[in-house]
Amino acid sequence: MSILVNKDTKVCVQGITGRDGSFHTKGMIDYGTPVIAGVTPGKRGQEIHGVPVFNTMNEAVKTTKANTSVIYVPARFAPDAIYEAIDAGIKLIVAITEGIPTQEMLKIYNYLKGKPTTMIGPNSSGIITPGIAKVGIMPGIIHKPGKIGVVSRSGTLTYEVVNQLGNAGLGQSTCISIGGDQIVGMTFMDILPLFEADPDTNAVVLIGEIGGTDEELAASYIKAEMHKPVVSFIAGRAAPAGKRMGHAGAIIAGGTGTAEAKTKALEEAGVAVARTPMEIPDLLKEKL
Amino acid sequence: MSILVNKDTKVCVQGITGRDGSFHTKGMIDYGTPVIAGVTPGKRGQEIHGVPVFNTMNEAVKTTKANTSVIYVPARFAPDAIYEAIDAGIKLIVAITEGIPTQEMLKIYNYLKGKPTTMIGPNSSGIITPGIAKVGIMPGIIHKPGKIGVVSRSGTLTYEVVNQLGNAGLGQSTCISIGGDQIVGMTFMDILPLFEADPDTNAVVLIGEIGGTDEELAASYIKAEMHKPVVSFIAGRAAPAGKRMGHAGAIIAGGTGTAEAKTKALEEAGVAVARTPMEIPDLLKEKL
Amino acid sequence: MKIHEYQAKRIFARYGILLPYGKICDTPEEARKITKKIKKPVVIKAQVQVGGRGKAGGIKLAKNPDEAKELAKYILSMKIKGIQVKKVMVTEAIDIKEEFYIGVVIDRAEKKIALITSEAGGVEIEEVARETPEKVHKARVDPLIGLRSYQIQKLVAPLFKDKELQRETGWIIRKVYQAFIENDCSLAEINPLVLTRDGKLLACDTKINIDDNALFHEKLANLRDPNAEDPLELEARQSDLSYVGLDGNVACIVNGAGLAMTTMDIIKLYGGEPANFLDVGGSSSPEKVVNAMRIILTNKNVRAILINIFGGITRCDDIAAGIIEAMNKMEVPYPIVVRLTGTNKEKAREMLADTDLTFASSFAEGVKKAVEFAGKK
Amino acid sequence: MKIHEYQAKRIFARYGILLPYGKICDTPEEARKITKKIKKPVVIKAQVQVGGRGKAGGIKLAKNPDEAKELAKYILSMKIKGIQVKKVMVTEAIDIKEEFYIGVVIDRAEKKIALITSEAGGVEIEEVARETPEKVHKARVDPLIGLRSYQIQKLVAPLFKDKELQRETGWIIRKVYQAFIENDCSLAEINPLVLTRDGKLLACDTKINIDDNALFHEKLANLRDPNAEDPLELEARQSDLSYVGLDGNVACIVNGAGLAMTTMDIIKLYGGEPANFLDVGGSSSPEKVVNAMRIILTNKNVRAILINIFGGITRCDDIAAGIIEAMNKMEVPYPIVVRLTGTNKEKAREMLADTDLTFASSFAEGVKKAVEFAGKK
Repeated sequence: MSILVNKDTKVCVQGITGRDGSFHTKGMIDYGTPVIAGVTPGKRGQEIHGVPVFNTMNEAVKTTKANTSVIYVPARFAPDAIYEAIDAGIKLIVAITEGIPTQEMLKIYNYLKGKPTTMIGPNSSGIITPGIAKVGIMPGIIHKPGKIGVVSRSGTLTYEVVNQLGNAGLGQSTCISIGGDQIVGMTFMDILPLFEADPDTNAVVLIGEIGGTDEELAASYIKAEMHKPVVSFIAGRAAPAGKRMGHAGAIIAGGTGTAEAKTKALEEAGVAVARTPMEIPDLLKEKL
Repeated sequence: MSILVNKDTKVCVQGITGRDGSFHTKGMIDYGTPVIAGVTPGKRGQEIHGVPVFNTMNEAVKTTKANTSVIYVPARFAPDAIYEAIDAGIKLIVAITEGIPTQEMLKIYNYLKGKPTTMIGPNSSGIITPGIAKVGIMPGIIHKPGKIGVVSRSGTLTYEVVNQLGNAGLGQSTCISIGGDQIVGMTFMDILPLFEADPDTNAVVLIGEIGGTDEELAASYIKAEMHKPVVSFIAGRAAPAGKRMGHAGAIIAGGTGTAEAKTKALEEAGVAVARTPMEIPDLLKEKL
Repeated sequence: MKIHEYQAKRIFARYGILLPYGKICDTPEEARKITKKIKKPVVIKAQVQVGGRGKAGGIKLAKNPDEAKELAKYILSMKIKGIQVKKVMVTEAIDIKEEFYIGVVIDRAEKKIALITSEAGGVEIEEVARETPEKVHKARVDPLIGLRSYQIQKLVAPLFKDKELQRETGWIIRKVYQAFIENDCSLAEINPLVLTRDGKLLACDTKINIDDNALFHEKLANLRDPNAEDPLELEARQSDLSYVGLDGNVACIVNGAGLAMTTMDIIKLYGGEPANFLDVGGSSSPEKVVNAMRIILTNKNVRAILINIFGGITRCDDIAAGIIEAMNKMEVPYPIVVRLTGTNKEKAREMLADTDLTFASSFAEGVKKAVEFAGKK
Repeated sequence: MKIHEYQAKRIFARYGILLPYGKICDTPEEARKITKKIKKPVVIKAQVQVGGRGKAGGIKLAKNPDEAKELAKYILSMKIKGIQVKKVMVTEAIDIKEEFYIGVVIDRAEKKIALITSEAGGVEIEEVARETPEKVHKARVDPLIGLRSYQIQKLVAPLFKDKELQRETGWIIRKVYQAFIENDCSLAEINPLVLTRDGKLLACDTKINIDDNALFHEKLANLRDPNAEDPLELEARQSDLSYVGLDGNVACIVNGAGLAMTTMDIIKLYGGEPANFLDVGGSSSPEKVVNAMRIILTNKNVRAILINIFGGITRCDDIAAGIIEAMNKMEVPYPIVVRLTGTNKEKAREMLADTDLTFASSFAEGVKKAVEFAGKK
């Protein structure tokens, strides 16, 4: 098994005719992901890498029964694409787009409450269940099927960790990049219970970074509810306060959100916090 | 048992210091309803008929654990009162206020989705579980404990029906006035399943009126899902099209929402539709 | 609340929507002058808030200023469905290529705001929906997030192949939606939106209804035209009563809208014809009964009056006091049947003991007696 | 993005919020003239986007025009935290009775918009929150329904007993919230909001930060002051690179923000000091590497360069091409350590075979070598 992405996943690509959309559609198909529809307004009837293109999400979903959408639409138009996916009844939205205004995301987040749609991202590199399907932009080849769940606020840092895991013989059940923005759909708090309940996940790697309090909230969940071992790494110890480090979410404001505070909270919850990504495989092996 | 209002009901009155709020607070207390708090901004510390007054719903709920709110606030300020009740975590809101703009109600309705709060009204005369508690403005004395559920878009017409039931020896489990406005919180479709599941309700009286399609939707539910007998009356056969008949919801627009269409839909669902309110008790007795 | 075409056009104009050039006036001479200025044939439209103006002869084409004057004079002398025409709108005649429909309404069933477009403009949208439903395009807007581009795309794509016309129409839809929200409308409609032969999009006829519950906003309340209303309904509203005049002869005074409708229904069921709908509302003072009685007596068809009260908040003694006061103040030449039950009914009966009213002990009995009285005269 | 105090004040002024009378200027003579016109003592404030202006001597009180000129001259010659003061704001000195705080921020944890008020204005709100949390009042606004009156009531009631001052402050809160929403702010703050001795409420100091992701709106992007930024960060942004200058001597070029932060962390862990944060982004062209190299070389502290790439979308051969181009275009006087893995790493190795770069086969090895090189010089 796995979480969020599995054998029933049927992907629709929003913004499929764009440069990024088209490129990553090929990448997903090459990995074996069932990409069955694409949407770009006004481009109905085209095919991209053999995938039929529709004008609207409604058409795409009705025609193909797609249940997962991946969004490569530019930031200015991405909120509209997200609402369209929600209103078309998509179960899982994976928003790759970077640079969506925070207030737009606040509205989307609150609009999603009580709806049957969940959302990963924006500013996510996607989600992959190795050997089954990849929905996003990560290099598929480094991911190996296995029993470790990976959840991360980062992109390439996740590849680094996944690569280390693979080299150490530790395959992954599902790897999720929740996105580097201040406001994202699913947070650690939403993902951890899914891993806890997934019979094919034995341990979880949580890759956090400076900014916000999501890691602290995750720690409180782990302490109270989680039985599977968790190993963590927090990026940004060396970052100065008040400066944005690439990710919109990675900023230490007013003394909160430091790597130290996050590490402390996680360690108090029994999490092994690695000093470097390279230490993660060994810490995991100790716990398993 | 009963639905929505029961022995655990603890009422907070919003707008308790107003003329209507104060008057009906007394009526509710006299009936035996546990009215434990009232709210009017800036009036903290007062008492109305022995009920302590708070400035905010948050204070009232935290201090008294009220779970039900009844709203007597004037229309211009009522949306605010409703949002305040929702945000304070109230479980059931009963909005008596008449004249809230429809677009405000549309927003409130959509805001309520996915929240743990349900709402009766606005423009409702309230909800009563005879012998237990009354939350609203109906004359308590005509209601008798028993096994008939009553749900209605009207106020005084409901009293007429309840009175007829009582005279015929048919007591009520719970009587609900869902409100006469175009957009109300709970509709027939939301109430009927509660009566269907309530072990102490044996049959349901549904009092509809012209306008909208709520009765038609109710008919489709009754046909597909409901096992308990339903007797109905639809007000407004004699009403001309296009004119508003007192209730904002009671208008026949563009040929839809007629009493004939509603009667037909209900009869096709096996509902006995009375020609007059006086026929209801006999029709019920036939079905029981 | 309905408002006039010219008022709706003023609202749309504020949002930048293009309209045919035109002016409102109330004399034939003004109509002539406006036409002279327009230098083209004009359309003269009666400003009344009822449907079917065209069929009733309230919309005419005039080729020149003199003809405009003559036709305006004719239209200004008309009554349409009982309403005197007091103003006409004179607008340039438009060279129509195609006609479209744009409308915004409250979607009661879905609890959303519905946007509707159609390539079959110029006729009633209900008719289009019945006969060629494939020509009706809908989008439902969640009021919390507002209108989204993908919804506009859905609404305009079936109307035009031309991208520029799609874009322009999308802009108009945004503006109609904005007008609907900002003016608390229950309906905002352009029908037809005309594509002219020279490629312009003009809102040739427009309609706006305002939510009655939003009339506490002064700017909206000011749109009300007292002349456009039935004078009795107007007077009733001013006395805080809910009244609708009908053609029958059994008048009724009832508390609560549902019970009032049911009273009408049962009058009819028992062979009578209701003369009105009248709801005195929840907490009714004696004064309201007096006003209700006065309004009812203005209706010359009335032959009997039924007072049907189920006291809750409404106290029967208040009603009784009102009846007594009314009978002191005015002569009531018709039999009055009184059915009073609920709060303080005994006290009310006592108060009315010395009157020559007819009492009924039940709803059914009250209606039967009133119908009987009305039939006798 | 931070903006200047005077820019924030202009925004608030557009919403009708009262401010002390004042003007912005960039010469001492202008400061004198403004003061003369004000006819009162004035406050002269350096316009720099860093905290602690006051402590650094960038805020002064001047009693008369001549003193204003003198003090303006002094402030305009200052550098505060490395930033040259180019403009000063001259405002009337205010007779303060009480000081309050009003602020709006994004509440990340609750996914709402947080409004904050305090009766302890004039100091940093974080300090108030730490030391007297009972003086900090919060309301969380759902962005879908906006600010509600009951929330305003909650925010103003603890500040004043006087109903009129409550009402006025409530109005100001509404306007600050509106400004926050309409200008895509991440922070909008009045601190202090001053109650003057004659009973007026004035926004004496204001602060607005704009969401970087909203800068595609031209009107917001225009608020950016290139002079207020670190010139390297500015140049990096113009080349679509994400760069933050630091004090160390190990420069790094990395793909991805998380990996770039981690590279800095491990440089430090292995005894080095990072000279910068630099993320070349997702799909990086050779040109980006050239620009990154140029920016890094401007930092005179640098002693070694680490290029750490985990190819995904980023292709290692693109990076290699960029490195070769950079070395052709400019002289790089420091050792370069290259760690390339992922997409097309073999091709990249081949391309770089003839260079004198130092190769590392792992992240750890790359960092160790770079730190070692930097330590040697």
